[in-house]
Amino acid sequence: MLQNAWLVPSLPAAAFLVILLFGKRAGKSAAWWGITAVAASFVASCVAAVQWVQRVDDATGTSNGLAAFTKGVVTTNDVHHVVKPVTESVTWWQNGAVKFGVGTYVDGLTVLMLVVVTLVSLLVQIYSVAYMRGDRRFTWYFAALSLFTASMLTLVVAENTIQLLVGWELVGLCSFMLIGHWWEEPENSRAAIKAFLTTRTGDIGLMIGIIVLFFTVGSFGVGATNLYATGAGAHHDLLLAAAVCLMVGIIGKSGQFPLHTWLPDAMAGPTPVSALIHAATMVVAGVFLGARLYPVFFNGFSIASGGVNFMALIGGVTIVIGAVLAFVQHDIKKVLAYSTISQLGYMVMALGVGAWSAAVFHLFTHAFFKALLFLGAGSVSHSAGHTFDMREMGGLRKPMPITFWTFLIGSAALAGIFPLAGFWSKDEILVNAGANGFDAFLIVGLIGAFLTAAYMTRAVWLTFFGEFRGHGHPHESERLITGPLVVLGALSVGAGVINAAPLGLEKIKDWIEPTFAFPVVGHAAFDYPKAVLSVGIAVVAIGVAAYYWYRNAERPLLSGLTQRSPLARAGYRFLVNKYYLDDLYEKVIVGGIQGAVARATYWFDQHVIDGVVNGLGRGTTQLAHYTYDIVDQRLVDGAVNELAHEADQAGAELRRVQSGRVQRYALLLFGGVGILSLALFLTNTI
Amino acid sequence: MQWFDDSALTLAAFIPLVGLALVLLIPGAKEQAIKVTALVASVAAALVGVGILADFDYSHAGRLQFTIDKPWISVIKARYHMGIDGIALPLLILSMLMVVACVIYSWNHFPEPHSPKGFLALILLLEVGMNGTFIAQDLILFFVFFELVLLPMFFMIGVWGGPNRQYAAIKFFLFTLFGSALMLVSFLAIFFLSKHQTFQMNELAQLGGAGIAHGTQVLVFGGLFLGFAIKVPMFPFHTWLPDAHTEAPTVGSVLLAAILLKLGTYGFIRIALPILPSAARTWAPYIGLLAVIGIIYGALCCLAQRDMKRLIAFSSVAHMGFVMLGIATLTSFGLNAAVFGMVAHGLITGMLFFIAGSVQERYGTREMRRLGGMLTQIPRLGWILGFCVMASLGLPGLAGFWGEFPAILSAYSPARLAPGLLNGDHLLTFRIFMVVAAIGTVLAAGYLLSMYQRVAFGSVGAEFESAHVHDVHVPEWVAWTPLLLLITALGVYPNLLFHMSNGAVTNVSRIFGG
Amino acid sequence: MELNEFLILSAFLFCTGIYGVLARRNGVLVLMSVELMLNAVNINLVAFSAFTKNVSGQVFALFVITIAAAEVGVGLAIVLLIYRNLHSPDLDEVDQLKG
Amino acid sequence: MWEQQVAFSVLALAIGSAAIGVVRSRNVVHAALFLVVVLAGAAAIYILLAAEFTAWVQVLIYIGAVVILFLFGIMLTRAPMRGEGSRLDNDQRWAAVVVSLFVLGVLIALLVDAFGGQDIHFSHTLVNLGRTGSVGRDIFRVYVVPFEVVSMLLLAALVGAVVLARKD
Repeated sequence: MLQNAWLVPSLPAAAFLVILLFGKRAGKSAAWWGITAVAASFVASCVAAVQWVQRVDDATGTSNGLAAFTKGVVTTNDVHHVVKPVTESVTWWQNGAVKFGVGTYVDGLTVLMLVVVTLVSLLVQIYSVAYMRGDRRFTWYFAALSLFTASMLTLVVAENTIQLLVGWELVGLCSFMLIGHWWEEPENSRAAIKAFLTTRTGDIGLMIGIIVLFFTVGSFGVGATNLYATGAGAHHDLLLAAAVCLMVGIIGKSGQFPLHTWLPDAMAGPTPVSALIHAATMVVAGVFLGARLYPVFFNGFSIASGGVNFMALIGGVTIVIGAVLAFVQHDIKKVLAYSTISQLGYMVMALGVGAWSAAVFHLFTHAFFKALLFLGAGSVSHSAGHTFDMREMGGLRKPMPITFWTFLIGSAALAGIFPLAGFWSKDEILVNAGANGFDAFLIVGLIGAFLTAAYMTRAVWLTFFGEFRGHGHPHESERLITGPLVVLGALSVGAGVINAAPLGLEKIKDWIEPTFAFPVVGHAAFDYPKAVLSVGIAVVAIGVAAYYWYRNAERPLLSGLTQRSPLARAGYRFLVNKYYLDDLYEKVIVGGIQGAVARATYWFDQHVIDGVVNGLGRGTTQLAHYTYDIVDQRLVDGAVNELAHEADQAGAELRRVQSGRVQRYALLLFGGVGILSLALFLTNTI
Repeated sequence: MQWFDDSALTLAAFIPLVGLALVLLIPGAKEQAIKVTALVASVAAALVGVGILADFDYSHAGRLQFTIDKPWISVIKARYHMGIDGIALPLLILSMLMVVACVIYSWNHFPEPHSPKGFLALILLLEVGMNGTFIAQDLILFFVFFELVLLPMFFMIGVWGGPNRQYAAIKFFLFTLFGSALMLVSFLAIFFLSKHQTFQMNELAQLGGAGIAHGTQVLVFGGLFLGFAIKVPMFPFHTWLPDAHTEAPTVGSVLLAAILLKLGTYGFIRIALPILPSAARTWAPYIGLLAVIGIIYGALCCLAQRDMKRLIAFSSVAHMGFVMLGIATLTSFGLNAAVFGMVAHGLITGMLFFIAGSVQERYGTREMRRLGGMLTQIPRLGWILGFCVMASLGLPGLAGFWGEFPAILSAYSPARLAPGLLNGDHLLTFRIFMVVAAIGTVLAAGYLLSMYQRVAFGSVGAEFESAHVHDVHVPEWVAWTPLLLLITALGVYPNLLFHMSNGAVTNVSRIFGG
Repeated sequence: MELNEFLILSAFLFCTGIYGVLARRNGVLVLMSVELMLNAVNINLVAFSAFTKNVSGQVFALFVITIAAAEVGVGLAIVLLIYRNLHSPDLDEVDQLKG
Repeated sequence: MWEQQVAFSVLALAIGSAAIGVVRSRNVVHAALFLVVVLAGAAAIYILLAAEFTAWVQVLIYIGAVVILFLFGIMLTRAPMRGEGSRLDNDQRWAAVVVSLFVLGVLIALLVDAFGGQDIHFSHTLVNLGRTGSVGRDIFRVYVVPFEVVSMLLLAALVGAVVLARKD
């Protein structure tokens, strides 16, 4: 399977085509074609994962494969074994003597992502069968989901950066189609376009980064690039330039500050799509890029030397900025969206501080609990009158127990409560940040942990506790919806075990972390005080938040505080307006370009450039008229015509002399006599 | 198959002429017979194209194949010299394909004042000129075909065009004629200055401007530049384009965008660069500058448009900017990108013009403010438009990407150029161009998506709510399907085209050490 | 005395007469101006008669005077006729010869 | 000879002024009177030039007959007696000024060129020449045919004037 990894993206792609072409006729069963395809992909991915694990174990000489999992023994080898990724490629295009391939590059990271993406996609598609039932474009929706999955899988298995770019852009296209799924409403299509354009702005960076890397390395290949970046002769400045450019791409795609604004708007799409975008596809593509080409960043940003770097800084800022905004949202999906921004910040920060395995681990666990939370929110909305406004929810704990409990698990996992999945991954990020000498980011991470726990408490409280404030009769959702919730809930509980250091399990490090063309990164040992500290912070945050909203149950939200203090009111407004970044982008930049600049350019075009053209044309015409009228008609042709014409004219002129008045004749007579005399006089004298 | 090798290109160029003669012989009242004749002629030409495609030796794509070389006008040493290589082949095929598509598309709806006889005759005449230009290997022959194209397009715009057609037609005609006049002067200059006094492109390319002083070369190149740049069109010679497109009938717009614009860029690659290489080195930074200005400028003008067709016309300015940027780098990356970009732009923009024409035909307007909700009312056309929009904005996986990305890529590292712009630091210059061009891709996404949003998304306006609007009908399907398939195929597997163009392109780029 | 003194006086008188003939509207005044011119001619004739010591000049002057009388007679008769027909002695009114 | 010179100057001034009076006067009768001055002055010039008989004929015929005829003409045409200025002049006045001054200039130039510096010599022969006898001899010997023609002309003019001026 490692050699045939191309099958994994191909199956959903085929499903896309089949559904697109024949879906209309098949009706509802079209959904199951997509599900079948992605399920097959999932199975293939699992096979690939097992094969990869065996390959690693074979190389390191550890005992056979999965058996190691049960032993619970740390198998550390002092000898550094290199497990080469499995690459396959065929010619895709060529230039000069060089041929460029398209193919697959399978290593630990790839198989991890394959499993996560196919699994989440599978669950989301199953969930969607119920959630999207009766939708106007049911089959189209499943076709798009299949394409979305296929694109993300293409990106994941990409053998070279161009292929990665292709997958990257296709993911953007699919998110565009799915966010704008209900395009009849202008807000939805606007959100879709915003998402597309924002990520595409980031793609300028990605594109240029790829180009810089190509000319630095001499190849688009992922392996070649990483090998070059880890090598001794690497050109640091060019790597830095490439890393900065790629980082711009990550910022755009992974919703990092300051290009995160499209992500909350993307909630306009159907909820399962949000789950897919936030958990497994689209936004994690950025983090995946960071992990895939990690040596470029590691070397370019000099991560090994500690201090502050661009990547960690962006991640750190995004953690706090996203988390703070989550507090002022009424829409439960937007709370989760900002939460995603914040969590992606963790991942990017982890990469920035040298904690590669922690970042990938967090990506892994986050995929499950974030998908769970989104699907849970969808389930809530499905039964609570099709709204996502938390002001119209409340007290849903009793009518929807499964949703409530799974949502609670997801929230706790997100908040980093021991022993759920989120705890392990977040803790590892924090520990490694501290150990690698990034103490400032450790503190940022702890602040983020506090905020995360608090806003999730708020969301859970407003949704499930207190009195029901909405309309209708809430009820538990059907099996197709709760089934995926339960599966994801279980994963949110248990997925952390894969890299639970105290248990002696560091499988991410052992199996996933590349050994081929990878920088030497440290791995901090599990740190009990820090773990206790972070869990403690989260618990305190939950307590504080729960107390606050319990007290203010009859006065929801922060209205009390904002009414008392103008400073708080200003801050609140600042937050509600999302730091005014949207205004900057939409009104100033986009509005400016689309309005003033574009119109000015067009005016320039029509009046100046076209004016010159028309002026030249008109001038030539004038010249032609002049030539024709004066030169040709008057002078050349006129020589003939004009003689006759002049005679005629002269007659007409002379006729005027014939006034019939004697004195006029006399005047002419005497004048003529004078002139003749003068003439005679002059001819005689001179 | 020796006879085919010898006569294929003559057939390719002149089968449409035979078709034209037949069409003219049939009385105008027998419309069906005229249509069938025209279709048969264009398909026959296309079949010759398929034969060439099958018989072409791809492993020697850089060599001229199917050559015919006979004396023609011996007094001025002009020869009937034709041949085809990896650069010309895709364009020739594109031209044949588009003509067939246009004939089929027009099947049941000829623009006013109807008259299928005249219209199809002009299309066939246009095909003679277009095919001939791509295969001519003699400068005079090239010039004859290059100019032959003007006439039918002039009448097509002037007779079957929109309300302001006469202005547009005359502007188009004069503008391009002005350029070709200078081009002809340059051809003559090349003839008299070159050692052997010849019009044969391959001989001239072998000489590579030897014996012509650099200053003279630069001047002669200037003439060629004007002739070709107007045709492309490059900023600031583009103003005829929006008017011509806006007024031209659908099929005219399609052929104009898909093929006629390519004559200019093809001229650069085929004639200007190999024959006058040292002047090309001097000119390249300025061409690059105009190209990136065109990219941004065209995009901004697009954002200000209300008329869908005019928007697409301006988008051509931007897209051809990418092609010209690729050419200006003088590298194999850039030239490959340019060839790919030409074909991709021909397919995609041709499709967009087809769709704009269909929208106009259905709704009677192209004003984007009045349109909307096309996806609800005529979903198939809406989706096809969406597909083409995505292809046009350079989405990877579709053809447009492979014209844009390598062009941007090539700007990172252009060939060795003569000093000029920015104190001669052309490396920095072109890297700035690269970033600007990359920004251009975002603007492209911006204007295309906002067009799509206005036209396809949302709900149908009250004006057309109750109108009975037909979705894509049969002639449209038949005409469009090959184009759509090609857009996808080239996007998924670009080597289809790169393996044709690469060999020929390296011949050119080798001159510049790339 | 210089001959030219007389001749120039005569010329002046003649030109004054010309002015009168050209500028006067009244027919009687035009005839008066003609008389001025005739007198200028007479002065000329007499001056040359004295200059050349020849009496012919004076004879011609006498003829001129005679003819002038006849001219005035006929001229005034014409003016009278014009006045009678057009109720005005003004010569501008007489433009029947206009082409 | 200064007496003659003074006399000429005075006469020339008088004739010139009166001539201008004739053509510029706003009253027709005044114009006729100015004409009398001119004619008298001319007669005086003839005297100065020793053309005695001519001078008297001038006085008799011109002042005596022609001016009277004019006055009759003025009366009969009811020409304006009092200043009615512009009515007496037509619209080509300025052109007339130009033409007359131009002709004057040309004439003076001609005269100065042709006769500049030539003098009239006064003597007894000149006086004898102007006597009635010598003039009469010349008329009836040398110019008898013209004389008869002029008499015929006068007769014709007389008849013509009567025919023209007749009322019916």
